[in-house]
Amino acid sequence: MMTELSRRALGPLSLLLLALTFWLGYFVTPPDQVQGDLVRLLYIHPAMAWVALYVSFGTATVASAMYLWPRTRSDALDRIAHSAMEVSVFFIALTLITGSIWGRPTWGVWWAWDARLTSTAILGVFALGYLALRRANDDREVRARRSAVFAILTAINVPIIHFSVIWWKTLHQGASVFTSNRTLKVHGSMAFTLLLSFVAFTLTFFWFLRIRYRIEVARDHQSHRKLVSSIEQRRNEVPAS
Amino acid sequence: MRASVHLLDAVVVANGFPLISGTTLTIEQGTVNVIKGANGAGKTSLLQLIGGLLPLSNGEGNVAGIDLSRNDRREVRRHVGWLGHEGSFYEDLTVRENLTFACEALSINPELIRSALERVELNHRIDTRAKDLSAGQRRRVGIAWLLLRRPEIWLLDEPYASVDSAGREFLENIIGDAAKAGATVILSSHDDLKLGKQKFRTITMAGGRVMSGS
Amino acid sequence: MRASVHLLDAVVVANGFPLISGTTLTIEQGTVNVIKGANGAGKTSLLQLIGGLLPLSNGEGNVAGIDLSRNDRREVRRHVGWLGHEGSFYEDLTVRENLTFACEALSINPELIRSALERVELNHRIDTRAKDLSAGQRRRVGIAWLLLRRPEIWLLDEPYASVDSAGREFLENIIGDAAKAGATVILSSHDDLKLGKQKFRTITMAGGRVMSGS
Amino acid sequence: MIRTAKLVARKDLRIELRSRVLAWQVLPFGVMALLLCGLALGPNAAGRSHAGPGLFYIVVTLMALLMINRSQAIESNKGTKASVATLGLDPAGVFLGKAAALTLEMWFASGVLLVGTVLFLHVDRAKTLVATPSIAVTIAALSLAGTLYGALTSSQNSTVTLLPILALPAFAPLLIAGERSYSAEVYGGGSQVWWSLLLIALVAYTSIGVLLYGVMEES
Amino acid sequence: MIRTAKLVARKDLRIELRSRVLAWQVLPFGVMALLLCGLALGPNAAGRSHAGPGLFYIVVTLMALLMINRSQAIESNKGTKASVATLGLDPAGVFLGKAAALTLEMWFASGVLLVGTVLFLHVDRAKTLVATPSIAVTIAALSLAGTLYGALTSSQNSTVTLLPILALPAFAPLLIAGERSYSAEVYGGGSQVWWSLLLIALVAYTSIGVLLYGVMEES
Ligand code: HEM
Ligand SMILES: Nc1ncnc2c1ncn2[C@@H]1O[C@H](COP(=O)(O)OP(=O)(O)OP(=O)(O)O)[C@@H](O)[C@H]1O
Ligand SMILES: Nc1ncnc2c1ncn2[C@@H]1O[C@H](COP(=O)(O)OP(=O)(O)OP(=O)(O)O)[C@@H](O)[C@H]1O
Ligand SMILES: [Mg+2]
Ligand SMILES: [Mg+2]
Repeated sequence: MMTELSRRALGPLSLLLLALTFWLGYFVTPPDQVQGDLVRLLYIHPAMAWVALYVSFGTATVASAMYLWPRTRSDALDRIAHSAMEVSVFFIALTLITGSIWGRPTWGVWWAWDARLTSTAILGVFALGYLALRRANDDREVRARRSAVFAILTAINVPIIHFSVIWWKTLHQGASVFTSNRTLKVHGSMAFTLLLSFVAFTLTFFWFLRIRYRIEVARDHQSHRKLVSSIEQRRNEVPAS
Repeated sequence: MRASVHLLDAVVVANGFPLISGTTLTIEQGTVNVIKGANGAGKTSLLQLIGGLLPLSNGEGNVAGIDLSRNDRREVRRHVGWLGHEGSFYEDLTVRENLTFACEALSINPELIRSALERVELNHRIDTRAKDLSAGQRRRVGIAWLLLRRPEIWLLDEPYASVDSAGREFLENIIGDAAKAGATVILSSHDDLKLGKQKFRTITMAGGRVMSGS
Repeated sequence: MRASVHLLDAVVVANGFPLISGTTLTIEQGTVNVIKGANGAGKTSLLQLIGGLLPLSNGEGNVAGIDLSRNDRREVRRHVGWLGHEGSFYEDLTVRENLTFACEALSINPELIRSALERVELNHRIDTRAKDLSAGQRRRVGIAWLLLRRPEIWLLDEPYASVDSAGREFLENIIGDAAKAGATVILSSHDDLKLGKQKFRTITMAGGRVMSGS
Repeated sequence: MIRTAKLVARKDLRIELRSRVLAWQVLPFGVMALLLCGLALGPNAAGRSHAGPGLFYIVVTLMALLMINRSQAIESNKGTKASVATLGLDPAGVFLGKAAALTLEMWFASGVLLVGTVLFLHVDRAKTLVATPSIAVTIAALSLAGTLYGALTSSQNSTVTLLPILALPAFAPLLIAGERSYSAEVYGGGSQVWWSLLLIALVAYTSIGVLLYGVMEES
Repeated sequence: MIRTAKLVARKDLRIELRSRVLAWQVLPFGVMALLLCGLALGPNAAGRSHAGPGLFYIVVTLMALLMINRSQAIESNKGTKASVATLGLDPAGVFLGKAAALTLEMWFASGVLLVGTVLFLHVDRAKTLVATPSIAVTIAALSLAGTLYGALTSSQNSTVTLLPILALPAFAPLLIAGERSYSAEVYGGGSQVWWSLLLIALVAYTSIGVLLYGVMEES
């Protein structure tokens, strides 16, 4: 009963919190002295990045690891991992887009070889690679296993990439032209809105995940029905003699 | 007699197509079984399922005492010998090197290679790379390997195709010997076999399932 | 009758190994010829030589009036139809797409594809990708293509291998029809053929050359 | 010849559409390689230097090598080879068809890559747009040359590794010409000589292909 | 496990010796690519800039991709797969064996490539010699990771094109670490962090491979 309720509430609640975030972000919080109205991106971009990288990759990794563990193996976990990765691609794209929109006026360029940007892009390719790998394997089980292994490999790579890119940046001689000052003074209504945006986007992620998961289930049901009928058909193939 | 292979409503699906469409079959240890059926009936698929080379999508399966549905396919493979259409092992290695590799992998004495090749009449091509062999010679390498390996379950996919009449004769002997030694032999064939005095069971397939197994 | 194939002391060498070791052979137009011989005797190589798929290293050869030694192998290939072990055309395309491609290449009406596939009993797999076909079904696609193509010279490398008994029957009919229509058929086989009432000549090979052709 | 070319091109494109190798595998690889090149140059140099066009062409070359491999792999199956051989297709037509399909695929891929170059390597957008004709011609020349070299190396199993060494020396002048004329558009400088070099290469490879493809095809 | 590893490594090396794919095809490609990269940077910049180590690693990556493909192509023949599967080889051993063979081959190749880097890109010879341990470790890590990704992509026909997109993101940090520690030897700077990163990667890939190679191998 409770789970049923929370299931139904997930969509509306996410929408509500998103709307609240936008309202606070656009109308209530003040513009920044330096950045002006651009600062309003603060209420969507970091939260999107958080969802894209940590929440969705985390979900996919945990689901994949549980899939590989024989005791907890189930098709549902494979579907969750797949759905999470797909939603992740969507959010990574949004992060890159909002980041670029932000970067253009603040840095003067759409893209900079900054540590965080580079690692985001690399993780984006990981996510795309995950989807490509799924496409390349027809067999269900092979696909599930391989993509699970790939997700695990990605997971161990996240810290490696993270640190390598940070060290790469900081150890490199010469200051970057593009260094941005990311430490914004955040307080009051801004802090609250920022926090709210994280909650809103996280909920949105799980909402999307659920939608995506159910599409996958429906697809599986459909292919199962098709399979039953094609088994029937196959059984009735009679030797032509 | 112990059941060597036991399938219950087994289904195998690839690309959404049911290669095996729900079949039940019991094969006893030490018997020779010939699978017959039209093209596309599912003979190769059935052999691959038994050999752990294709996963079971539905139903139950048990080969050499190992449960197929519990994903122990690697375990199953240890018990079977496979002779397929496509030749065996590495194309860039010679016949001798290929067999040596396989022998070392299973701790078989490599000195037996010569006599196995003699039995399949391929000693004169021992230093030829696998990719330069003719269709029938490839088959013979596969047979030689089975002789060395002496697996519990022999899975032979159309072993008679591309093999000449001399080859067919010794193949018959080999199959007979294997069965006598307690191995289970399952082979597919389109030819009417005359396996000498060897008794065998004919299993007929159609539409991805076993129709009769008298 | 016109000679369709004429070889004189033909030698074919690959990797320093003489696949064909100097053979002389004349095959007349409109006949059916069955090449027999042990594994490694050179049957496949001989067919490939005749089809312009292997170059002549020494000796003389003439196929459908074209000189093999003058490197007109592409010219020769236009006159032959080939059915080999490995299946035909593109693995990623469906049966229909493959045959359509081939038909368009030779300006054959693609509407004939259906009836050709019907003849080889493969209509139900027309939209299957070639790589998903079973061994016998691959053969059938190749045979369907030969039916569409109606080549002057049919080169069939073990056409009966992996084909079921129904398939063997229509294959016999097809070969008979082709010969009747004036085509030359050359096939290799390890089986004792009963080509119905069709008269055929048996060519025996050993050690890379023709031993007898009665 | 033209009929054969159309037939072959259509077949190659259909196989590509079926397998989506370009969209799902080669293109993401290209974007990744671009990022990697940026990395290798170091975080600051990548943006500031004038390396954009050069890196673009390096990545295009890598993608071209992969696509040429794919284009030849389609044909190199043993059974495929024998049965297609007996179709007696006009080799000139085969060459033109395969080259045309490859060109179309590479145009598409480099279009996407150009977007990446503009975004990541900060090459001027408007000027890049002006440079597209020279890029299109360079890529056509690369595809023509690549089809030729692909056929040269399409023996059995060694294509993947043999192709690069044969093709790269031939690609080098094309790459230089392409890069120079792109750079000329963006950073100034004359591009006339490079244009003529590209056009000569285009004509040369087309005619060599039409004349000699048949000779190579002989297995 | 170790016995299987030895057996597999010996087999892979023997096939390489027989076919000479590395010596005759991949290596010349590498040298060629090094020259091309030099060209793309412009004739003068290549020598002067500090790009030597970076270019070296880009080329190493390309060669590694080719060699990984080759290493998997050996196994992916349909008949080979089925018959080797029935040998029931220990997957951890297979992983270690294939990775060891690949590492040895890549060590050899990068040795030759280093000579090229010193000669063509004017990187200091003595300092390069000091950097060899870090290079050797980087390449071992690349080979281990590559063997894993190679197995992941070793389906039927798409290996050649799927591998790069999967492997390159994982290679990126290794390349950065390798390049940085090489640069640190040559141009100064600390390399301790990079060493630790490389060693962590080495351990991580080895253990994941030993644990999970079997899961992927299931055809
Ligand atoms: C394409 C460009 C960009 C990308 C890919 C990108 C990516 C990211 C990522 C991955 C995070 C981490 C989220 C977390 O750790 O929770 C993040 C956070 C953040 N980004 Fe961006 N970003 C981009 C551009 C920008 C720009 C231009 C600005 C503002 C000048 C900006 C401001 C922030 C802020 C304030 C945060 C949250 C605080 C922090 O963790 O530092 N980003 N971004
Ligand atoms: N490329 C090659 N290099 C070296 N030897 C080869 C090559 N190809 C074939 N051979 C050898 O040539 C001989 C003839 O081969 P061919 O395929 O013609 O035999 P076949 O009569 O068709 O045999 P089968 O009945 O087994 O099909 C064989 O002994 C084979 O080992
Ligand atoms: N990967 C696949 N995807 C879809 N269909 C497939 C696949 N593999 C095989 N099939 C189909 O499954 C059926 C059974 O194939 P199988 O190879 O088992 O037949 P078979 O009895 O061995 O036939 P043959 O006598 O021709 O060898 C065939 O109709 C084939 O087209
Ligand atoms: Mg079969
Ligand atoms: Mg033969």
